[in-house]
Amino acid sequence: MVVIQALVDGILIGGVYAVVSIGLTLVFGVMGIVNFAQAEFLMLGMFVGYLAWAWLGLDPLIGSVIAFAVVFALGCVVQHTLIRRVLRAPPVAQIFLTVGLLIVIENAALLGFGSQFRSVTTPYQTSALRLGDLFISVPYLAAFLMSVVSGLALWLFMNRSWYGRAMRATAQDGMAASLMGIDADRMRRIAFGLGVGLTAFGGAVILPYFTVHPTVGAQFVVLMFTVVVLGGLGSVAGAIVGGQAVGIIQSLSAMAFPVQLQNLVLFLVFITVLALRPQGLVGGAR
Amino acid sequence: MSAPVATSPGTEPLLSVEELHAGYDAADVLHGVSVTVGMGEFVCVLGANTAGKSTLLRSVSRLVPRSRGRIRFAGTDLMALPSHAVPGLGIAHVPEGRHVFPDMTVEENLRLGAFAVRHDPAISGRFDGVLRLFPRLAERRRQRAGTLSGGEQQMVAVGRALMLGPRLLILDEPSHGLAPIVVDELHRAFLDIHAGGTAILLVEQNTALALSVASRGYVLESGRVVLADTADALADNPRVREAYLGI
Amino acid sequence: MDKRSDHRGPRLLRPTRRAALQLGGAAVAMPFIARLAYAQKGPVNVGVVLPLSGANAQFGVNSLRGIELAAEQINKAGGIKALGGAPINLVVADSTSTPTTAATVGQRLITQNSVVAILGAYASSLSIALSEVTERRDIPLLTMSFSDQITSRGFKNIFQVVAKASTLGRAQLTETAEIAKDAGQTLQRVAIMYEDTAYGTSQAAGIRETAKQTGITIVMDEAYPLGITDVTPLINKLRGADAQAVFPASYLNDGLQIIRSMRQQRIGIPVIGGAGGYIIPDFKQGLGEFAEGVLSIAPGSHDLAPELTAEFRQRHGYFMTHEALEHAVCLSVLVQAIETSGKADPAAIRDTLHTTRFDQGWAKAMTGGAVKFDQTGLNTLSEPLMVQWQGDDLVTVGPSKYAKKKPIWTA
Amino acid sequence: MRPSLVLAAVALTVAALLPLTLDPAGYLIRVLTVTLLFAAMSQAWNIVGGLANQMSLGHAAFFGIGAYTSTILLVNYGLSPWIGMLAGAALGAAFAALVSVPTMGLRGHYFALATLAFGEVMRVIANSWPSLTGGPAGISVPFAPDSLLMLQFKSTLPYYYLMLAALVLVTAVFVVTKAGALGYRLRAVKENPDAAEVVGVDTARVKTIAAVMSGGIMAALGTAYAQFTFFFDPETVFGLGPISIRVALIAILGGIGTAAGPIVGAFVIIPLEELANSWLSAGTAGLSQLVYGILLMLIILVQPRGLVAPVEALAARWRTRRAR
Amino acid sequence: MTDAVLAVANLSKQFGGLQALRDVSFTVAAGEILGLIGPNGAGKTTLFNTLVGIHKVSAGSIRLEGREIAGRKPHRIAALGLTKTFQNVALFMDMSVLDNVLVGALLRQDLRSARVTAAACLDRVGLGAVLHKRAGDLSFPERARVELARALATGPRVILLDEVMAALNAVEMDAIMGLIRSLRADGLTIIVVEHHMRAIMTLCDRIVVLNFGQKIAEGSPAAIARDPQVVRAYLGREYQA
Repeated sequence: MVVIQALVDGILIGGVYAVVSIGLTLVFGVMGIVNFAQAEFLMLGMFVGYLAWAWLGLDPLIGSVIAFAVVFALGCVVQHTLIRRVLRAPPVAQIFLTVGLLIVIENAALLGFGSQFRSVTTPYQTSALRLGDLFISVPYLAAFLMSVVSGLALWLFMNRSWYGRAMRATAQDGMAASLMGIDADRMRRIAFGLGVGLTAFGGAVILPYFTVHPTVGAQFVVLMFTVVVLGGLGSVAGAIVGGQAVGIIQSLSAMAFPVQLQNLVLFLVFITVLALRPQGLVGGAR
Repeated sequence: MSAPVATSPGTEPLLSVEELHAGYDAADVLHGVSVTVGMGEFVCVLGANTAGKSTLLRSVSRLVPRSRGRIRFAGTDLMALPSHAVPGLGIAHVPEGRHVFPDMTVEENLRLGAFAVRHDPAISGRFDGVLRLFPRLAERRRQRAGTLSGGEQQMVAVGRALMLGPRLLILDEPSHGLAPIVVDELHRAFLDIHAGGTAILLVEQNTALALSVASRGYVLESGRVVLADTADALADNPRVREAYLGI
Repeated sequence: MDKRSDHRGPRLLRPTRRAALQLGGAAVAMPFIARLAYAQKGPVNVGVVLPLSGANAQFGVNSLRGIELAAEQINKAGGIKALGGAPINLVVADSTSTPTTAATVGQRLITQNSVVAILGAYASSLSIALSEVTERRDIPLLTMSFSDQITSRGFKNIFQVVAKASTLGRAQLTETAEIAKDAGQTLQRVAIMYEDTAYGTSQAAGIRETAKQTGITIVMDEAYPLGITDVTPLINKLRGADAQAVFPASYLNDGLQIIRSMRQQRIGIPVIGGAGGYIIPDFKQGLGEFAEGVLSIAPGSHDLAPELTAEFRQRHGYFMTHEALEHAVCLSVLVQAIETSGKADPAAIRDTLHTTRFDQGWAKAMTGGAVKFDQTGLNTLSEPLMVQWQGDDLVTVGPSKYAKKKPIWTA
Repeated sequence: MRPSLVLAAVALTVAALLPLTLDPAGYLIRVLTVTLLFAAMSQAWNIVGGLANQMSLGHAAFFGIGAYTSTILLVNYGLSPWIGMLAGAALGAAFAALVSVPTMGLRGHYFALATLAFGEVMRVIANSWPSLTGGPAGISVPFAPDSLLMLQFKSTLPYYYLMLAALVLVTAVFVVTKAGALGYRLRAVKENPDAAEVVGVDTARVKTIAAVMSGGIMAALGTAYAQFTFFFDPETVFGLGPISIRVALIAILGGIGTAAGPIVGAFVIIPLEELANSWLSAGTAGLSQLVYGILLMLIILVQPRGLVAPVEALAARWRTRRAR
Repeated sequence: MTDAVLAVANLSKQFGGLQALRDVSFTVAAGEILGLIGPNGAGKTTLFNTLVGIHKVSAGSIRLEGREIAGRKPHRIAALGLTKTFQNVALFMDMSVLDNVLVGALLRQDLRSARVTAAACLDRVGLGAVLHKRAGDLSFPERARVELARALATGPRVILLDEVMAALNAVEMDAIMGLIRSLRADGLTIIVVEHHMRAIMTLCDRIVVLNFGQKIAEGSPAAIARDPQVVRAYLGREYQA
């Protein structure tokens, strides 16, 4: 019973980890850039979701759509003005541009929103479904369902729409893509916007149980990298598997080890996967 | 050697490249190359590995970072366009090394070829046509392109280009590294395509093969056109026979 | 929900906007003015080192607000009388959230701004790193950090205005046992969960030790990483632990998650927080009605001196948090020490701090109504308080001599 | 005499004489001392990051090992930090060799992420092992009177010279390594590992040697740091932001793979942080960091190959011209 | 062949499901120039990479002067005297020409004497004048020569040349062929992969033909040119003329 409870919790939270991490892997897949500032867009998404709740009275699950839209637009601008300029630079320059971006966004948020912790109150955030001895947290379930929906939407977009296919084509072979008449710059803009937008969406979705403040991104950054590495850098399907893996590892490892060591367990898995299967658990499939 | 630019649209060649200088880093690869392809013509470009053949093709597709000179296609100045605007004019380019999208299925690869004309209702008909031209691709429709053999990948690359319904098909080393039997199949297909009215600009390492399918050819050496003639005349040219046919 | 958004959201944003407007003038000019002023032999420079950016920024900002309030009051009342009405001039530096920076900016305040003393730096690790500098430069450091290490190293220039963490931890357990007993329950089995920071671990150590002495069984004792993203594993463990009460030591985010997850799993046992995130206004804001009845230990409380703290509430729209209060106390005590010694000299201030009992100004807001440091620099009069969320407010419910209301025990 | 040597001699003379004009326990000298320390740390990173082109984001692991080893030996056994420094360096080097095993085959982003994870592992361990490390509450170097043997001084001046000596030493190691056979092999591995192997370079071995040198030196500097600040906690010495990313950033902004790069980088970044902090932090929370971040991005966009790159290019042109 | 310097027996190499080499066997005698031809994708470069240890051997044996080298790392194999040049010219682009070759010379020498050896090797390939140029700034024909010099600097017994003539015109090609012959005269054993038939035919003592990872023929240039299987698989119908 305890194991099942842990498993259920792990799967639910894993869905959320997946959706906040998909953006990171998408950006890497399309552009080969590891975006260290990705978690800052999560924070921005949380703030947008929070303000939509505070000013407009919108539930964060609805506000998440606004969060997506706002951060998507911001992402397009960031891609166009900053990231685009380092696409051909050495990886070190790419990494450190995003580190600079991280510092800027975090502190701009501190200036703009203040340092307070903010959280929303929703009617369902302290309720749970009960199935016998099993508790299913409603905010977790809601976040999970929203993650599944957004994951499906992304899958449909990537596989069923011209733009999605064009984006995948750009990721797999930018030169060939432009020979198909695909504007690679534009695809990269959309990919970056989509990547950070989805992360922002994930941020808003967890608002019913999580608190937002300008440095909240730091809580997620290493986690996101773990998810993405487990799934394979650049693999969207991998991020989903990786998210589930991280959620379940965290949840189950707490039964055998002190909770304090849950990150240690994750990092060891992370290093092992990198050393033995750098392409990630899902392998070559993108 | 460059053909005078025709003023009347009826006589203007489909593609005309004049005095093209192009290159990547510091040094130019092409030093004033002029090449034309007439409406429905089959032209090949010969030369050694680094003579600049690919650079010429890539200049037409606007993939070369630095270039000056004139490139016109059916009345449009290509020099002013970004690379992604070129296919929309009806130029399909099959790059050297095939460059299929490895993680997409054969069908997805083919359909992407029509991206530039994605609202064209003729696409589905063209798709069937490609499968008829390369029946092997029909069998492997749902297979990931990266898992195909070299020859099949080349068929995907060519088929993908055909999905555009191009007026000019640019082929860069299509038989490179393929088994002879596959090469034969491909070249039969090229002749079919040409017979359908599509102009072809072919770069081919296999000189003999190229001259056997094309009607006219250019020989490039160190970024300059050193010979331009009909295919038959080139095949008889002692210089070509010595340097490129090894006879 | 609408009422809440009108009330809370915009108002919380207001101070920040105002601060942003000041940026052009005050921020850039401040060090310059400070130096200029010193040259005129007028104001007394007091250094303030706080985490104004990074993870602890909120607490740094609150602390600064407390200090600014106290400084304004002192200057408005005619400055330091012993120095002919010299005003207090605060020289503020951001320690970020890293100890090295805290030490470096401390050094800067001492040598560039000739501060007579430094206040700060909120987090224990920052204060300890800062104290390594102040000790070697013989500059008094007044702090409200409650780590035991602050005053256990034999330093002469450090002053801790609040009770130590181990004392807080002990009181957290004994006071709770007291409250339970009054409600007719004997506390026998408790659970501890704490973030693995200096604050969380030392607090937990205090509880653990006291439990051993008083024969209370700890049925769950779990540290968790700072910045935990999912507390359900903790709550699952708690569910199986059969505890009568749970003692979490955490900042806000984990605290909210813990309470929410407990409510989801219908675990109704009393929660006794270990200060941190449990005694700030955002706790109530985040939990709404579910905050009701949550107890916490606190090193100080605004309701002990409503006449002093009311102005803070008026100005910022929320009650004066304990870190704001205690930092105001630090400044107030410092000024009283200058008044007593009659000169703005670090050594004289230090000696006065060690030997005098301060019972004026903000010192009245502390337990015992005064501050008295021993030779290690610890305020011997400070006692931990038990506070509880009742209605919209955080009220002192123990020990009984300080209690403003009766505690509610909901077991 | 080569112009770079003249420049180095002048810089060293200035560095040696400069403190005589400063308050020996003041702020400026402290900033300079921290700058020298970070220049030395970055130079140590440069052996792996610059010569072997392995973008480590986990160098805090070695730094922290050095800081903890000497301090634990000092606190528990009263051992001189000099001995602790040697022990720490040995442990750091051993850990570097250990880390090399699983990360050897990784390149680019993958290597960066794997090393990042190693740094975090060390932080978690230090945090969860309070009986050894003092845990999250941190660890203090016991207060002692001025003593060279115990490497403890009230004034900042001796630390300034300590860090200066460290920087000179590490830079010398870097220069000698780069100019020696190992340097050629490392550069070959960096440019094309397969080609290097085929012409006889044992790529695994040279990479491990570089990692061990770098890790050992980094650990020794950790001890110097511990003795300088007297207090640290796991986040301070094992931190991703404060150490790992910072040392890499300094080298990269200065110019990766060059001896001058880390020094130039440190003398830009650390004072920049200080200036931003002292001018802006009193006003609005976050402003100083915001300005700092914007400046970082600007430098990277304008000069992605580092600040010394244009100078290097000039020097290279000059050399070629002379060679003709 | 008893005086075989290099003996390859039943060599196979698999990448995942792909059989890149299947049961390839041949020997090379001391001082011989062996040609290796076949269509692209036939496995020539894979064979080279497997011989020098870049790729792990899946099955079979490789003996260099009687010593088994299969399974050893490339730098060990280089130390035993077998090295290669790279098809697409894998120079250390950011290093000077001299330093490129120096790295090879360091295999058996200290820095000081390696520098002398490197300069001598560069002289030998006719690049004595551009020692201090950045390798990346060289022309393609020059780069191929640096590759050769770098390989020579390791002091090899056997050297594998992967399309060193790919980018050359007829004059340059003759020069390189002269160079290769002079190396053989110095006692080096050489295997060349080359597309250019004229070069292969005139330069090589013997030729091995690969197709689809398998050896389909072996023999003198004249015999190979007549071999029907080779003509069908590789040379194409035009060569029948």
